[in-house]
Amino acid sequence: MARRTTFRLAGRAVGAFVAMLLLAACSIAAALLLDGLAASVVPLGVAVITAGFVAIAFMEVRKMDAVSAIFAGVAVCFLAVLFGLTFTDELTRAHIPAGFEARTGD
Amino acid sequence: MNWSITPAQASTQAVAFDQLFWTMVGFSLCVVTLVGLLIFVFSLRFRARTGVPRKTVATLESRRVEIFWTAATAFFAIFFFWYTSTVSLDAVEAPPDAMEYHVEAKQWMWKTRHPSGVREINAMHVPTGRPVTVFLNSQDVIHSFYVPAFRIKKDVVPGRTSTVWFEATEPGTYPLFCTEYCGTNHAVMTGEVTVMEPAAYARWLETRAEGETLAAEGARLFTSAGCSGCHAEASDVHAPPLTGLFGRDIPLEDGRTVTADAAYIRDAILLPERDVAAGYAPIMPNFTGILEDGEVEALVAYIRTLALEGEGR
Amino acid sequence: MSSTDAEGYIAQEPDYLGAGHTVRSWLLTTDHKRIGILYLVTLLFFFLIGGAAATFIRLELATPPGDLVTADTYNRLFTLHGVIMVWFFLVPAVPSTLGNFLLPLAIGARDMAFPKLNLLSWYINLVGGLLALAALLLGGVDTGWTFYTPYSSLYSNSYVTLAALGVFIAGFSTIATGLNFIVTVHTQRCEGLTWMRLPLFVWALYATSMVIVLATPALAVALAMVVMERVFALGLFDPAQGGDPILFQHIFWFYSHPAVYIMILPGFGVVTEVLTCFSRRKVFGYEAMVFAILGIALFGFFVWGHHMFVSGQSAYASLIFSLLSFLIAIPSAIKVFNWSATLYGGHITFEASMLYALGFIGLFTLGGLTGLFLASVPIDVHMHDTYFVTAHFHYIMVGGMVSAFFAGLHFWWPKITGRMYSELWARLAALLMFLGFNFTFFPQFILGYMGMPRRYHSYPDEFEMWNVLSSAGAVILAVAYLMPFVYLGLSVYRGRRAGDNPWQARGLEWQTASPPPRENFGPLPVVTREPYDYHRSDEEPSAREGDLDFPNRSDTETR
Amino acid sequence: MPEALHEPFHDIGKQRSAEEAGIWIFLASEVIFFGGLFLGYAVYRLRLPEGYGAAMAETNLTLGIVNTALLLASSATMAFTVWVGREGLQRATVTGLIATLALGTAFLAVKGVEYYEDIRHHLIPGHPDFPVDVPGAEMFFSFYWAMTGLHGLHMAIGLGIIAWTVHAVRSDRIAWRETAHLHVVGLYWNLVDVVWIFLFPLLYLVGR
Repeated sequence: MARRTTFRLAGRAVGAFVAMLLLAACSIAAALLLDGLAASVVPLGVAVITAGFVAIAFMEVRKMDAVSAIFAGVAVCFLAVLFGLTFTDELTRAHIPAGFEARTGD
Repeated sequence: MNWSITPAQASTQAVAFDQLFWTMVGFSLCVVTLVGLLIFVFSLRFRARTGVPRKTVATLESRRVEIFWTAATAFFAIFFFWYTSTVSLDAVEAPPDAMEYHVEAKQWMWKTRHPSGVREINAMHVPTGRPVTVFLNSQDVIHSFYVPAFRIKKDVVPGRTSTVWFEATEPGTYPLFCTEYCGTNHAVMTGEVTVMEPAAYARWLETRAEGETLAAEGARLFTSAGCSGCHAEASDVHAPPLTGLFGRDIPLEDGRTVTADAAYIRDAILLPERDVAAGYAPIMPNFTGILEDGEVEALVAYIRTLALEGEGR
Repeated sequence: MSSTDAEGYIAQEPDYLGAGHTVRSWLLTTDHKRIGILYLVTLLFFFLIGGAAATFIRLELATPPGDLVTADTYNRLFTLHGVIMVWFFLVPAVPSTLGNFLLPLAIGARDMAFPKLNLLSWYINLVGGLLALAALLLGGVDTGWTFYTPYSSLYSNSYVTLAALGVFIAGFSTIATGLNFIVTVHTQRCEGLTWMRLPLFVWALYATSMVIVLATPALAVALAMVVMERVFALGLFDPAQGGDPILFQHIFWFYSHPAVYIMILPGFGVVTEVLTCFSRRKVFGYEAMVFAILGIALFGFFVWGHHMFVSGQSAYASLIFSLLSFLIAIPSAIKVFNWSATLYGGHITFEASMLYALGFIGLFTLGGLTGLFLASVPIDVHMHDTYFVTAHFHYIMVGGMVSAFFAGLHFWWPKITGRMYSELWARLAALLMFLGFNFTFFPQFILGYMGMPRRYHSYPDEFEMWNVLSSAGAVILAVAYLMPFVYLGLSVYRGRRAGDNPWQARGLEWQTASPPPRENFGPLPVVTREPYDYHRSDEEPSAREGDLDFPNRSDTETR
Repeated sequence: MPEALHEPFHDIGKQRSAEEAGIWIFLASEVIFFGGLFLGYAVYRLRLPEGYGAAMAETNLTLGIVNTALLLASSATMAFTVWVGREGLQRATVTGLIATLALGTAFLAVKGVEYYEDIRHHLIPGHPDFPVDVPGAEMFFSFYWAMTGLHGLHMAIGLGIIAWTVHAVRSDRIAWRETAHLHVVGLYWNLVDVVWIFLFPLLYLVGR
C-alpha cells in the first residue's frame, strides 16, 4: 500500500519534472533561434508559465487559505507598483550625459 | 541677534514661491485653529465635572459629518495639488535665451564658469533680468545646488548633468549652500551668488582677466592632447575630419547611423571602439582616464565650434 | 507551570512576573509579555543612546561655528542619532513592546501564534543592535541614516558595512514580529471577536505588520547592494560603470516612506484607545477609522517619490508622486477629525496618558499639515533637505510617535506592572514634553524657510537666534524625557496596587489580573458586544463611577 | 514522539494553516527582496542594452542549463517529499529529502565551478583585464554576481534546513506527520526555485 502510494507520487513528481524540462527547452530554443524582441519576450513568457506551473503543481496555491492569498497577491501588486513608478521616472527623465551641456547657447 | 524669519527674495521664482507658501501657511493656520478649537472647546465643555447634558450622536448624523469632512479634505487636497503643480509645470523648462553657466561640484567646493569663460570658485556673478541656466556636474558624490534667495535647488548627481534655471531680480549677495550631505566638510561647501545690474555686471566682467572660453580651452587641448596628430586636415593618418561634423548623421561601420551630438562625440573620445564610423579603421586610442571630465567637455565644445564655422556662422 | 483544573480555572497562579526569577527564565521565555519587557529594556537603552547623540547635536548647534566637536564627529553623531532612533527605537517602539505585550491580551489569546519565533526576533534585534553599536564603538558611521550612494558605497571611510549589516539583520527581526502579529490576529482571536469588533489598536498593529512585511525587504536589498558594492566592488550604483545613484534612492524610499507609517500607525491605535477611555465615549466613526488605517498603510507605498523631487527624478514622475502624496492626507485628516469628534459629549478626565494623547493630536496635525508643503513640488524644491524637513518629521516621529508611546506606556503601565505611578509627576512630564517639544522644533520650521540646510556642523550667523531657541528647548525636552524614567521606575517598588482595571477601560486586556497571569486569562473570554462600549448605543455616556454596574463586555463562561 | 500541538493552539488543523500562512507571508516579503534586484537589472538593461548583450555572451550557457535541470529536479523531489510526508511514509520522506539535498548541493557545486571559470576569465566588474569592452558589460556582471550570490545564499540556507530536517524526520524529533514543517520547507525551496526560473533567462538567454 505504502509502496504503491510512493510510486504514484513519484510518478507525479517525475511527470512534473519532465514538463518543466520541456518548458525550459522551449525557452532555450526560443532564445537561440528567434530574433529581436521575440527572443526576449518568449523566454520570459515561458519563465512566467514555468513559475505558474511550480506554484500550482508544487506550491499548491489553489489550496492556499485567504490570508496567504491576500499577502501573496499584495506582494505581487506592490512589486508592480515598485516597477511601474520607478519606470515612470526612468522613461520620462531627460538623460543628459555627464559633463555636458545640452543645447546650443550661442 | 537676527530675528528675521524670511529669506531674501531675489528671483522671479522666489516671488511665485512665497505666494504659494504663505497661502498654504494661511490654510494650515485655519486647520490648526479648527482642530485646536474643537479639542479645546470639547475638552472644556464635556469635562467630567460639568453638568451639561450628554447625548449620543445618531448614526445618520455622524455619517453625514464624516462624509462632509472627507469630501472637504479631498477637495482641498486636489485643489492644492492643482494649484501648486501648475506653478511647477511652468518652471520646468528654462527660456531658450537663457545664459549658460557651468558648475562643477566636488568635495567640497563649487567651481563655476561663466558663458564668457570667466571662472570662479565658490562664487558666481549673475546679471539681473536675464534667465540663467546652470548645468551641474559632480566629480564625486551627490551634492545639491541651493540658493535660498532664489528658492531653487537641484541635486548634482555624478554620472549625469542636472540643470536648474532662475532669473535674478534683486542686486545683492546671497548664500549658496550644498544641501545633499557629501562628507566631512559638507557644512562649509558654501559660496556666494552676487546679483548685479546688467551694466555693473558688464563692468565686472571687464575687470576680470579674460578667461578662456570652453571652446578656446578645447582648441588648446586639441593640440596638446594629441588629437590634431590624426584629425588635423593635413594629417597622414586616415581619421575622420572634424570640420562640420557636429550635428550631422554619421553612418557607422556596422550599418547603423548616429547623430554626432554631444553624447556621441563624448563617447567617441572615451569609448572609441563602440561606434566606429564607416570607412575608418578602429585605431582611435581610448582617452578614458587620460582626459578629465572638464577637458572632454572643452573638446566637445571646440568640435561644435568647428561645425558652426563650417556653416559660415 | 500552572495547573488547570477540570473547569479550566487556573488555580492560584503567580502572575507572569513571578513565574520564575532566574535570568534564564527571562532569556529563554516564550511568554509574549516577558518578551515585550525584554524589548522595552533594549529599546529604552537605544533611546538613551540616540537621545544623548541628539543632545550633543543641539549643543554643537547652539553657536554658529563648529566649536564643540569636529566636523567628522558631528557627522557621526547625527548618523548615530538617525540610525539608532529610526531602526532601533521608532520602528520597533510600539509594536515590539506594547504590541507584543498587549496584542494577545487584547484579542483574548494565550500567546502569539509563534512564541519561539517571537523570542528569536528579540535575539535577532539584539544582534543587529550590537553590530550597529560595534560600528559606533569602532569609530562610527558618517553617511547619515539614508546611506545615499555613491557616498556610502565608494567614498565614506567609516564603518558603513558593519552598520548596514546591523540594520539589515534588525530588519529581519521586525519582519518576524510583523509576520507573527498577522498570523496571531488571524488565528488567535477569541470567540465572538469578529473583525469589526477588533480594537483599533489591534487594527493599527495589523496594518503596521502588513507594511513591515512588504516594505522591509526593499531596505534589506538596498543595503545588501550597498554592502556588496563596498565589499566586492560590484558597481551596482557606481556612475563610472553606468550605475545610477537615483535608483538606490527609489529602492531605499520604497521602504523608508512606508517605514514612516510603520512608525506612526501603532501610535494612531494607542491614541484611539486612550481617548475613548478617558472621554468615556465610543470612538466616533469606527469603520471610517479602520478604513483610514488600511488606506494609509496601502497608500503609504505609492508616495515614496516625494523624497526625490530635487534629485533629478523626471518632472512627470514627481507630479504623480505629488498627487498621491496629497491624497494620503485624506485618511490622515479623517483620523484627526474623528479623534476630535470622539471627545464630543464625553465625560472627559485628564489623566497623564490623556494629556499625552491630546498633545499627540495637536502635534500630529501640525506635522501632517507641513507634510502637505513637502508634497507640493515647487514648495519642496525650496524646503528639501532644510530644517523645515527636519522639523516636519520630528513633529510626526517625536511629537506624534513618542507622545503616543508615552501615552500607551502610562495607560498600560498598571496592567504591565500592577502598580500606579505618581499621577502628578506624570501630568507634569506630559505638559513639559509638549512645551519642550514645540520650543525645540517650531523654530526649525522658520530655520528651514530661511534656508538653513540640514546636516550642517556650522552655519552662517543669520540662523543663530532660532538655533539658540531650539537648543534651549532641547534642554527642557531632555528633562521631560528623563522624568518618566524616575517616577515610573519608582512606581515599580513604591507604587500602590493598581487593581485589575484602574481606568475602568473596556478592552479585553483589562478583564484579567494586573499583572496578568502567565496564561493571560483563566477561561478564555467570549465577546458578545461591540468595542468601546463605554455606553450602550442608545444610552448617554456616563461618568466613570456609573460604569461599575455596566454589564461586562464578555461573559465568563468556560470554553 | 514529540507533541505536535504547540501553545497557544488547541486544534492541529488551525495550527497547520497558521504555519502555512506564516511561510507565505515570509515568501511575500522575499518577493519584494528579489524584486529590488530585478528592478535594478531591468533599469540598467534598458539603458545599456549593448553592454548586457555583449556580456551575456560570456556566461556559460551549458552550466546554466545543467543547473536549471538540477534545480527543477530538486523542486520535484521536494514536492514529492511533501506529498509522501503527508501520507506519513517515513522512508520515502527521508529519501526525498536526501535527493533534494543532493541535487541542491550539486547545483551549488556546479555554480562553484562556474564562478571559478568566471574568475579565471576576469569576469569581475572593475577588473583591469575585464574582457568585454562595451559600456554596461560590467554592470551586467555586477548584477550576475549579486543575483546569483544572493540566490546561492538562499539555497545554502535551504540546504541547511533540509539537512536538519533529514535528521529530525529520521529520528522523529519533530512531529513531521502532523505539523506543516515539511510543507513550509517545501514552499521555501520552491520559491528559491521560482527565483532561479527567472534568473536563468535573464542571465543566460534574453538578448544573447
